[in-house]
Amino acid sequence: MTGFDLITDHLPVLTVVIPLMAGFLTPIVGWIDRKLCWYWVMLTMFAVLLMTSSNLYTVITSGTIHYHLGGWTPPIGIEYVIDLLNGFVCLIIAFIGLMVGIYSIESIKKELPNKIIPFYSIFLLLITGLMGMTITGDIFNFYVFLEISSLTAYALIAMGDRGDGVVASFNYLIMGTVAASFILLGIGYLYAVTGSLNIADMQGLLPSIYDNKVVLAALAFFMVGFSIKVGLFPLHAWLPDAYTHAPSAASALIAGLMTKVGAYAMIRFMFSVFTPEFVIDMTRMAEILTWAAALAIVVGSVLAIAQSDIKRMLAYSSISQIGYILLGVGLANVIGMQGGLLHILNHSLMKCALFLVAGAIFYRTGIRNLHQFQGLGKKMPVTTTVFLIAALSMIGVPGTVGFTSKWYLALGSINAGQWIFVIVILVSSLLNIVYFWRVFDNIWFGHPHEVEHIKRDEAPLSMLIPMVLLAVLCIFFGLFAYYPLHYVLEPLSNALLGIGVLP
Amino acid sequence: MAIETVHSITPALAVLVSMVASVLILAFGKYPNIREGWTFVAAFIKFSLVISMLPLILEGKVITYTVIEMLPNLPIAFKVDAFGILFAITSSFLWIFVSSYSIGYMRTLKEHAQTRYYFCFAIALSSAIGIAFSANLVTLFLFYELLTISTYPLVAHTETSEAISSGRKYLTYLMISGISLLFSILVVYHYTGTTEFSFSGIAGLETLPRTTLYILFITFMVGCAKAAFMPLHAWLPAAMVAPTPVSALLHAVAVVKAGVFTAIRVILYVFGIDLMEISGLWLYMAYFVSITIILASIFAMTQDNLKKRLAYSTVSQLSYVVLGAVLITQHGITGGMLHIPYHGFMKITLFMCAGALIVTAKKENISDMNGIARQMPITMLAFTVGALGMIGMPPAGGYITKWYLLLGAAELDNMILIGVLLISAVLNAAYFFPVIYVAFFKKPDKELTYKEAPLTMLVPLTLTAIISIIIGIWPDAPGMFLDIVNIAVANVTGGGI
Amino acid sequence: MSGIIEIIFAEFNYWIYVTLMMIGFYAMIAKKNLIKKVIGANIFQTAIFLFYISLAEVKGGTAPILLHGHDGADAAHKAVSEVIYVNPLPHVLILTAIVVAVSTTAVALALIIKIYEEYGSLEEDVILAYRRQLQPEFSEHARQKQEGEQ
Amino acid sequence: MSGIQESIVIRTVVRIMVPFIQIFALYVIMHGASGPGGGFQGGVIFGAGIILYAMIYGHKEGKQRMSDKLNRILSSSGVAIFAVTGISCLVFGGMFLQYGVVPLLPDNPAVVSRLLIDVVEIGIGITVLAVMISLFFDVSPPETDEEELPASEEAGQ
Repeated sequence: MTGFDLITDHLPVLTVVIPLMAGFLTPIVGWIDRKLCWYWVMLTMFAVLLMTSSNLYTVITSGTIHYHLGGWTPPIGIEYVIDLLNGFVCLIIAFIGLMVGIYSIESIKKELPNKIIPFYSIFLLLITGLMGMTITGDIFNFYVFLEISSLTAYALIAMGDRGDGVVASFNYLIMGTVAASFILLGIGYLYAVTGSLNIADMQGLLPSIYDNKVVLAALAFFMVGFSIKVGLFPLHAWLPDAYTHAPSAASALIAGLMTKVGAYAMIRFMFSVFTPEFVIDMTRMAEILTWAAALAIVVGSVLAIAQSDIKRMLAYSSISQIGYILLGVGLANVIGMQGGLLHILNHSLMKCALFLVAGAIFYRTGIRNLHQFQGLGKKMPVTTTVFLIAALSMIGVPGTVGFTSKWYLALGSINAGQWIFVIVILVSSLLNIVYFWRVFDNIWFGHPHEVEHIKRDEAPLSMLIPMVLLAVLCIFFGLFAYYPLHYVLEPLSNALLGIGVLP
Repeated sequence: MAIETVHSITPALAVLVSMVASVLILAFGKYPNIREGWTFVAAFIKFSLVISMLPLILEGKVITYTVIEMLPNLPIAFKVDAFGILFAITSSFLWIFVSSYSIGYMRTLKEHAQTRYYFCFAIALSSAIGIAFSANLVTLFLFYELLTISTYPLVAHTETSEAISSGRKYLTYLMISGISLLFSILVVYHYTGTTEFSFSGIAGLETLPRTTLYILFITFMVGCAKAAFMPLHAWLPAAMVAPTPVSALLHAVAVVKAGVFTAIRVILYVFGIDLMEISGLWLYMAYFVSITIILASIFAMTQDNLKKRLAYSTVSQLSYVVLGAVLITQHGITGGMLHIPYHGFMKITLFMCAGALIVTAKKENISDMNGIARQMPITMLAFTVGALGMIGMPPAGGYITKWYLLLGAAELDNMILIGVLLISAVLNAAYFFPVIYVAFFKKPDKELTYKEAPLTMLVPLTLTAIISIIIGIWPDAPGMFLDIVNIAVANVTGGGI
Repeated sequence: MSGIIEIIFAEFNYWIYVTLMMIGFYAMIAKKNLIKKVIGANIFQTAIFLFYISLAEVKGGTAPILLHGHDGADAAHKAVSEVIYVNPLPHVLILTAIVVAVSTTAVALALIIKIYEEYGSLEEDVILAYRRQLQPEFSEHARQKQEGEQ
Repeated sequence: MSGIQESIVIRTVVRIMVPFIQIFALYVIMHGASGPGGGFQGGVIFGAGIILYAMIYGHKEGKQRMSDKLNRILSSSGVAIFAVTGISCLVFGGMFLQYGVVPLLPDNPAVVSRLLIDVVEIGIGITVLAVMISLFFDVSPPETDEEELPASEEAGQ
C-alpha cells in the first residue's frame, strides 16, 4: 500500500480531523509567532480543499464513500458517508473557507488586532463543525458537530462590534440553543422508535412505522429546529444582527456557509432520514416549506430595501435567498430541486463576495452606511466592480450564477403547477434590483460632499484576490452551470427524490 | 425548403470584438486618443466581420455557432440569418459614424467620465449584435439584459438628479419588461422544451390553450418594452437626458431596434406566421400598434424640445416595424423589416443634427431655432433629408417602407390599417415641417454668431443623410437591404420571392 | 377522566420532562434577565437529557457496568449475558450532550460578562434602551448611523 | 470571598484535598476504557481541583500553578494526542480510531485497544482540564484582558 493510497482511503475522516487538530494547534503556532497563524490556516484550508475535491471526484467517478470509524460497522459504529450531496457541500465549505481565510489576514489585523490567535483557532473549528455536520452519517454525531459549529459561530460573532456583537451573539445563542435542543429531541424520538442512529439504517427502518405519531413529531421538531438554524422567515430574528455585527471575515464565512449547511441538513433529514413519500405526500411538509420559503423570499427582499447598513441589507437579502434554496427543495420535483441545490453553491459564491466587499469597504473607509458610499467607484474600482458582478448575480442577470438557479427554480415552480411561486421569484428579482441599485447609484453616480478629487485607494491584494476570484466564479458558473448540474445535481436530485439511484 | 447551415466562429467574434475593445478602452482610459482609437478599430473590425458573413447569407445559408452549453439543453448559441444580419449591419455600420460623432460631441462639451462612456457604449454594441445573432430566446435574453444594464450609465451619464431619476425610470421600465420576457421564455421552454428560433415558429406552441397563448403573447410584448409600445413608452423620452450620441445610436437604433427586433423574432420566429394567423393575434396586435403610431405622432407635435419630439417620432416609427410584421403578408413583413435599417439611418441623421445644434448653438427647443439654417446650412439640409424620409417623401428611403406597408395593408383589404398609415404620414409631416420651416424661413431674433459643428460631427451626419438618399434611390441594388429582407421574408413565409 | 390520569401516571417520567421543557422554554423566551434566560436554556436541555435517560430504562435493569470486566474477555461476556442492563447508549449520548450543554452555558456566561461590561446591566430592556438611544460610546454601528445622518 | 479566602481551616483543607482530588481524577481518567469514567469526567474533576485551589488561594497563586501559556499548550496537546492516536491507526492500515491494528502487542489486539483508548482518554482529559481552568480564569476576574472564548472543546461522542 503506497502512501498515497493510505491517504485517499481515509480522506473522509481526515477532512474533519485535520481542521480539528489544526484548530487546536493554532494557539501553539501563534505562540511561536503570531504571523504564522495565517500561513497555518492557509495550509490547513488548502489541504482540506484538496481533500474535499478528491472526495467529490471519487464520488462522481466511483460512487458513494463509506467510512467506518474505529472499524465498527454501522449501525453500531459511527459512519462517515460521502455521497454527491455532501461531497458537493463539503467542497463549497472548503472553498469558501479558503477564500475567507486568504481575505482575513488584513481584515483581522485591523479589526481584531488582539485576537488573531483565537480567531484563527475558532475559524478552523467552525470549518470542522461544518465539515463534520456535512460528512457524518450518524445523526447524533451530526448533533455534536452542529453544536461545535454553532458554538464557534457564537464566538466569532461576539468578536465583532463592541457591545452589539456580543448582544447579537447572545441572541443567536439563545435561538441556536432552542434549535439544537429541538433537533436533539427529534433525534431522541427517532432513536426511541427505531433504536438506530445511522441515517441509512434509519431510512430503512422508518417507513414501516410512518403512521406512528412519534415519527411525525420528530419531523416537526427537525423542521422547526433547522428553520431556526437557516433563518427561515418567521424564525429569522437572530440573523440580521448576527451578520451585521460580526467581524467582516466572520460575516462572510457565516453568511456564506452556516445557513447553507443548515439547508443541507434540512435536505438530508427530509430526504435521507425520512423518505420523499413521507415528506411530500404523507405529511405535505414539502409544500408547507415552499409557502414559508416564498414568504421568506418576499419579506426578506422588502426588509432589505429598508436598511441603510450594507451588511444588514445583505443579511436581509440572505433571508430571502435562503427562501430560494428551500423553495427549490420544497417543490420536490427534479428541476426545482436542482435549482435549490444549485442555489446553495451560487448563493455561497455571491453572498460571500458581497460580504467580502462590504468588509473591504469598511477596511478602507470605515463606512458601512449606504448613503455614504458616494465616489467609492473611483476610490476602489476593483472592489466595487466585484460588488457589481455579485449584485447583478443576486438580481439574476443572465450570464451570472443567479440566473441559472432562478431559471431552474421558476421552471420547477411551473412544473409543479405553482404559478404563484414563479411570480414570487420574478418579483423578488425586481426587489433585488431596487435595493442593489441604490448602492450602485451611490457608488458610481453619487458625488461625495467633502472631497473633490478622490484618490484611488484600493483594498490590499490579499483582500482583492478572493473577491475577484469569487466574482469570476459567479460569472463562470453562470455560463458553465452545465457542469455542476450535469455531473452532480441532476443525478443527485433524482436520487433524493427516489427517482433514480445514486451511482 | 432546406436551409444550408455553416458553422463558423465569426458571429461570436463579431460580438466579442467590442467586448475586448471595452476592456482596452478601460485600460487606456488615461490616454483619450488611444482610447478612442480602440473604439474606431473595434467599430471597423466589427463591421467588416458582420459584412464578411453577408455573402453566405445572400446565398440563402445560415451561419451557426454554439458558444457553450450554459445549462443542459440550453446553449448559448448564435445563428445568423438574413433578419439577424440586417439588424447587425445597421447597428455596426452606424457605430462607425457615431464613434466619430461622439468624439466631436464629447470633446466639444468637455464631458466628464468619457472612459465610462466609451466603455459602456462598446458593451451596448456587443449586446445589440448579440441580440441580432442569438439563436435562441435565452441567448437573446442574456444580451437583452446586458444591453439594459450597459446603457443605464449612459442614460444617467450627466449624474445630475434629473439624469439619475430618468435613469431609474429607464431601468424600471426595462427591468420589469425583462422580467416579463424571462417569464415568457420560461413558459415557452416549459411547454415546448426548447427556446430555439425557427423559421416557422417553435413547434408545440399551437397546442396551447388559446387563453394561455394570448397571455403568453401579452407577456412577450410587455417583455419587448424596448420597442416602446404606447403604454410602455415613457422611458424613451425620459432617456433623452443622455448625451446626444447615446440618443442617436442607442435610442434611435440599437436599443429600440433591439426591442422591435425581439418583437419580430417573437412574432415570426417563436409564434410563427401560421399561429399568428390562426389565433387571430395578428389583427389585435396590428390595431394595438396602430394606436401607438397615431398617438405618439400626436404627442410628438406637442413637444418643443427637439430631442423629445424625435423621441416620440421614434416611438411612432417603431410601431411601423411591428405593424409590418403582424400584417403577415409578404409585403407587409418586407416593409416592417426594411424599416429597421431605413428608420435607423434617417433617425440617426436627425439625432446627430439635433446634437450638432446643442453643441454649437446650445439650442434644444424648436421655438429658439429661428433662422438657424443660415448659420448651419449643411446640418439643416441633412435634417431635412431625414425628416422627408420620416414623412415618406422621396428621395430619402422612408417612402419605400411605407409603400410596402401600404401594399401589405391593401392586400388584406383592411381599410382601418390603410387609414392609419395615411393619417400617420400626415401627422409626421405636421410635426417635422414646422421644424424645417422655423429653421429655414423664420428670421433670427438676433445676430447669430456660431458656425457649423466640428468636422468630426458634421461628416458623419452628412454621410448618413447621403446614405439615406442612396437607399431611397437604389433600394434594390444587389446586396443592399432589400435583398437581405427578401431572403428573410422568404425564410419565414416559406416560399421564394 | 381516569384514563387520562392513568396515562399520566403510567408515564410520569415523560410528563415531567415535558413540564420541565416548557418551563425552560418559557424562561428562555419570556424572561428579561439574561442569566435567567441561560438558566431556562439549561432547564430545557436538562429536560431533554432526562428524556433520553428515561428512554434507556429497562424494567429491572441494572447500571450498565461490566462487573468483572477486568478479568478477561470471557468473564465479560458472561457478565453481559447473565444480567439485565439498561441501555447504555443513551447514557453515552447524553454524556456528550451534557458536554455540549456545558460549553454552551460557558459561552453564554462569557457573553453575559461582556454584555455587562458594555451596558452595565443584564436586563434586556435596559440594554435595548441603550442601543435604541444610539449612544456612540455604546455602539460602533450607532455611531456610524449618526454620522450618516449628519 | 475574602473572608473565605482568609479562613485558615478552608485553606488547610483545600491544601490537603487538592492532591486527593487530582489522584481521583487520574483514576477516573484511566478507568474510562472499562468502566464508568473517562477523559471528560476525569478532566473536569482535575480542573475542579485546580479551580478550587485558585478560588481559595487567589487568582495570582492559581496562575502560578497553571499559567496561560501552559494552559494553551495543554489544551492543544490534548487534542493532538487524540488525533495522533487516531491517525496512527490509519498508518497501520486500520480505520480512524481502530486501535486494534496498532502492533504494540501483536498477539493481543484487545489489550492494545484498551491501552490506546486510555491514551485517547488522557488526551481528552488534558484538554478538558485545560479548558475548564481557562474558562474559570476568563470568566471570573475582571482584570484579565485577553479574552479567549472557549469554543467547542469536546468533539468526541
